[in-house]
Amino acid sequence: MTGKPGNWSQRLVNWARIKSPWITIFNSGGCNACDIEILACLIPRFDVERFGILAKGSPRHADILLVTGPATLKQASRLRRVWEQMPEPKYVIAIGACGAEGGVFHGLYHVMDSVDSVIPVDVYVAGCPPRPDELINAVVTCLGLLAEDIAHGGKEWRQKKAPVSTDTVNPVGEVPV
Amino acid sequence: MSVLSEMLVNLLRKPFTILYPTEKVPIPDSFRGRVAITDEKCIGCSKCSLVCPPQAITMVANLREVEFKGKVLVRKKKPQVKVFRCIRCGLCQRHCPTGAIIVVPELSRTGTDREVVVT
Amino acid sequence: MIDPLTLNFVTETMKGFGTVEPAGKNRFRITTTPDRLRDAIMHVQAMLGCDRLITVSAVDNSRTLELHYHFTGQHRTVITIATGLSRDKPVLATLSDLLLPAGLYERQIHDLFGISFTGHPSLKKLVLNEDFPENEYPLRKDWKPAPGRSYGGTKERREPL
Amino acid sequence: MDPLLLFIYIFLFPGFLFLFAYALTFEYLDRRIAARMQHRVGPPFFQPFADLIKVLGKEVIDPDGVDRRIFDAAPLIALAAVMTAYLYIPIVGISPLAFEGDLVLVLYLLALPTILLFVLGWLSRNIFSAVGGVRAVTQLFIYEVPFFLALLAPALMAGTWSISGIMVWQQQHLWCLFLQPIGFVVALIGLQAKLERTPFDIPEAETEIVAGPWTELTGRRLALMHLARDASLVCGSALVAALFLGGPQVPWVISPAWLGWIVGFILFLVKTLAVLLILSSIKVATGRIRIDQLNRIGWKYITSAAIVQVAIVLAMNYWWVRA
Amino acid sequence: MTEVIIPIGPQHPALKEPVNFRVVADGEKIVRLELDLSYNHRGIEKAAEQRDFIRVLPLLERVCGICSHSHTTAFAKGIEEIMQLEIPPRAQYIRTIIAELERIHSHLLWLGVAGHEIGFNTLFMWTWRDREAVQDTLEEMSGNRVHYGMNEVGGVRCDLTPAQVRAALARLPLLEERVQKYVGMVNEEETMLLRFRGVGKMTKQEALAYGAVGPTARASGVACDARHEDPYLVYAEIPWEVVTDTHGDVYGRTCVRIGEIQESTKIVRYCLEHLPEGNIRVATPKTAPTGECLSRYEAPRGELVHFIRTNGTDKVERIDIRTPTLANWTSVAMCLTGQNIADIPVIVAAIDPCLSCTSRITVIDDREKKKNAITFDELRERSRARWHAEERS
Ligand code: SF4
Ligand code: SF4
Ligand code: SF4
Ligand code: SF4
Ligand code: SF4
Ligand code: SF4
Ligand code: SF4
Ligand code: SF4
Repeated sequence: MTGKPGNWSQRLVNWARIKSPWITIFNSGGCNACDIEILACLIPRFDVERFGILAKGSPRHADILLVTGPATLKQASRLRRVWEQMPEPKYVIAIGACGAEGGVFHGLYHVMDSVDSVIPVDVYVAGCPPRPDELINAVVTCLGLLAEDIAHGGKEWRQKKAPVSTDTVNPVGEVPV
Repeated sequence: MSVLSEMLVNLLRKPFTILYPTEKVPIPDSFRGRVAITDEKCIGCSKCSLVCPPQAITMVANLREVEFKGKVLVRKKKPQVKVFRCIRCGLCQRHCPTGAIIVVPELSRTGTDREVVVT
Repeated sequence: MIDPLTLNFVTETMKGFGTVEPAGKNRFRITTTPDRLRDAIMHVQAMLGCDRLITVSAVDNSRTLELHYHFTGQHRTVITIATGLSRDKPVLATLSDLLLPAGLYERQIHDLFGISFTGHPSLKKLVLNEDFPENEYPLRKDWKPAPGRSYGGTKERREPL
Repeated sequence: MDPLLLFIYIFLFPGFLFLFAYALTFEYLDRRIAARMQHRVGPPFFQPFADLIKVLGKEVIDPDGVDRRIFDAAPLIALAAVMTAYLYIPIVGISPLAFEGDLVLVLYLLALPTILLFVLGWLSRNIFSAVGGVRAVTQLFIYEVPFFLALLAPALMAGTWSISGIMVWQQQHLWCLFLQPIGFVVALIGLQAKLERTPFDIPEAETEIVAGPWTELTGRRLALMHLARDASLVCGSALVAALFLGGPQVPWVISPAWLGWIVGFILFLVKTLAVLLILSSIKVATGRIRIDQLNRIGWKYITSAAIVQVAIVLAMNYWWVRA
Repeated sequence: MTEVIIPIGPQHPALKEPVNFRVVADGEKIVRLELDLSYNHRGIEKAAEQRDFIRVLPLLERVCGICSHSHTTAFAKGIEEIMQLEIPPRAQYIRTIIAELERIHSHLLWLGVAGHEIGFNTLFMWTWRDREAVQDTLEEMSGNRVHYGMNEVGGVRCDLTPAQVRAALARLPLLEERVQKYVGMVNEEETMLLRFRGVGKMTKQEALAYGAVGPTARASGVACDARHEDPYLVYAEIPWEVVTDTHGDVYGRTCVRIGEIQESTKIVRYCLEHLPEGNIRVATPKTAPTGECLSRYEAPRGELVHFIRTNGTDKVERIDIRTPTLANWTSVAMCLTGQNIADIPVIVAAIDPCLSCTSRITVIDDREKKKNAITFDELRERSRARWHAEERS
């Protein structure tokens, strides 16, 4: 249901979308530190409810999926399924070094090395773990992206602009020594 | 009762929240954040890339003369750090002989392109 | 609080089960054979008052697969019972009925080292993902992931758009 | 009442439009108060509105093998039921639709959303939803009895089944809050349970069954259901305010009539907000109890408290009111 | 009502980490449960055999995001024992300070999560708010809120400046006052008592037989604490006590943890005040001699064991990590049978599971000696199929 900002109702929906990002958290095999830092965003010190961010248990209700961890072989299929359960429009933020490139687990035999090899990722956050303020920055970046996508009539324009890599080879094998 | 009193006290107190984007969260000087490289100091010894646990540092070709302990050396390589792979462990800083690569107390970035590097 | 055990006492008690040697601070290792393992453990529990199993560790020393059962008790001394299994056909009777927590450690060792524990109630894949290839035991010394080979999990890989 | 006024009453003020606005304000205040009590800032004022609009605009996903028509209809029916109930509750003076016995109708309509939630949960073919749905009806049976009894007490005392009638009676005598403090507490607890808020959020316990019957709701269904929930919060507090706090009735005579209406309306706002404050505090101060504990507590304490209250009222009727 | 199977996890709001239980429930009562915990296996033990002592520490730190210091200390301590190194007292004190701060933060975190599990979000908000003070201290001292990176073989990486010591000392009174408040809340708040008392009971004998460790065991009256049984760092020379409780239920575990927060606060204060002067590390050889070591460490959740074998190179030959959560799972499975569905999160949370290190077990119901088929669980789809089948029958 992404549409061009034409009539007032569409504009209203777009405005609401930016003002009310609900998140759901998925740990794809990380060390929990990132998850704890995400939870730390909800607490009084940072209180992301100020931005309308609510953590939801059901992926059906969420707009943004926060993925932590390097996607272990076992979690990869679950991650994919959770992502599929989310209603459009949906965005994915890969948290930490793990989410981006496997971090310290890069090349281990039981990880996929990046969330991106399982589901399309929109925003990356550096750090291991990122501080809560960096996570807030990430969500803000994601919202900026959302606004930009809306302006271009949907998420597809970005994918057209930068085609994703099409490698299907399992990264396992390059175990760093 | 302690719950109720705490609730009422909180209701009247100023919230604990740091209004993040407008107010900055204090970052201690010891915070290990972004990796920064001072190109003039680096002698291209590759030590940092050897100790880096996630292998975030690759040595890329870069010819340059550098001064080290009063001598002028010609280095062939310089380090390049993948921002999103770095785990901010600070080992590169700990093992660099010249202090060319350090982790500075600043936040790293968020972005859509994971191939970003620092050189 | 009971005093720590002494080498003499342990050697005396465990006579007939294998060699006893000190292995670090306040820790003794008893090396025994697989067939005497069960008796040795019951003996340690009964005679040395070791009522807690700390963990079961497996080590591949390239010749044999070693199993180490670490116990402790009120006396605070750690007693390790070690045994070696052949790498070609590592089989051992399960101890999960005797030591309740061992059931989990055994499944984990089965996955990573390929030691089969006969009589275990459900020796199924545990650590590795479901479609990890059979007969590949990652923690064996000679195991290396083959480049380009699939170790499961790939069927859910992101489809190219 | 002439048709135009009636139209305005039903659809604009204090009808549906006001109901929606007030429901969203209520949710905002609820979240804000909770946030402040937890020592944080809380959401901005437009948050419930933005949430509503956003959810309305999201994709609607049909769980496999469910009857889409029921799934679409149930939230609508729930919302309609609450909206209808709302029309009978006095907001500014006496509702023009009031009739003898409207209290029973309102109570029935307010119970409808829970039953529909159960139906949704049961039909979702999702285990979490089903368990949540079953929990919702179980809970319904537990709290509905004391809640009815507690609201019955003012009716008995006033000798009428009409909400407006009870209000007028309080005007002449004394607020039921003072006459029946036990009933008031039971009514608040029942309301909290009806709205499935902590400590009675058992049917949607996030950590146990994800979101209960809500798990599979997406898009406009979720939005409508949510709106129905917020509207019942308004209706419930308005009902309690009318039955126990004298509703929008102004204790002294004000002329002209329109000024009296405005004052009454302000009184209504103040009273419902007071009820909301109490409900929010309960929410913040407690954890969730278990369904078996609710069962025990509900029957043992809450129901008996309600029965005691009714007995007291009957006795009072005999000795005091009739005398 | 027929038996229903409720899949919990791998992605479930109660547990941030992946774990998969399938709870077989009859109405609201749990008949038996099937656990499948191995979603986080990454292969750290193998990788640790391939990295040298410098690079392996950040890896081990990331076994777990809560007790990151525990893993590195356990490892460094083990290697130092094999190398026969004596690390300077100042380094020992600094390690202890970080370890105890970590325990405080972990227990506060746990208290909040336990509150959250029973829907008492306010407690979650408050404890986590106060936990920030500990996190700030840790961040100031080490440079990261979670993965402190404090340890290296032979000592610690950064020294404490007097200003840091002062700042840390200044934060302690507030913390003590807050913890005192929580003691009150836990004992007064009715809904919490309702949910914690008598839930997940475990006797002393059961705790021993099922190999429970840490606060889980201590709440059942088993005074096991690696800091006491096998004193390391400075625990032999400073005053402190093992906290135990006899309730044996979730309430008891809460009391033990709160007691430990208070105890740890005292230890931190003592160490900060008695911080000796001197070096913070010693020169270490690059390689370790052939040897082996069983390094025991009392992590916040219980005894953590690293079994380390070296072979004369700069890498370990084998490291076997036995984490407290792994040791506690057997007892959880035991506790859960016969309880309410609503109690699952509380009981499971009561052992404070951090699954990233542990994710590898399927617990079978030992009590009934029943073999539970643990099949590949296609989360929702599967459960839905089950549901259909049951409905039809
Ligand atoms: S249930 Fe609520 S508090 Fe718990 S993790 Fe989910 S969103 Fe956070
Ligand atoms: S990025 Fe770092 S902190 Fe986050 S899950 Fe991965 S290892 Fe843990
Ligand atoms: S901080 Fe650590 S991970 Fe980052 S570049 Fe330096 S050594 Fe590598
Ligand atoms: S940054 Fe330092 S360690 Fe790295 S190559 Fe340059 S001089 Fe060597
Ligand atoms: S289960 Fe955890 S600790 Fe064990 S090998 Fe796997 S990742 Fe490492
Ligand atoms: S137990 Fe869990 S939280 Fe703790 S380090 Fe291991 S994975 Fe992380
Ligand atoms: S049991 Fe928990 S605290 Fe201990 S090492 Fe594992 S994750 Fe860390
Ligand atoms: S105890 Fe473990 S599962 Fe629970 S919140 Fe902490 S890290 Fe997550």
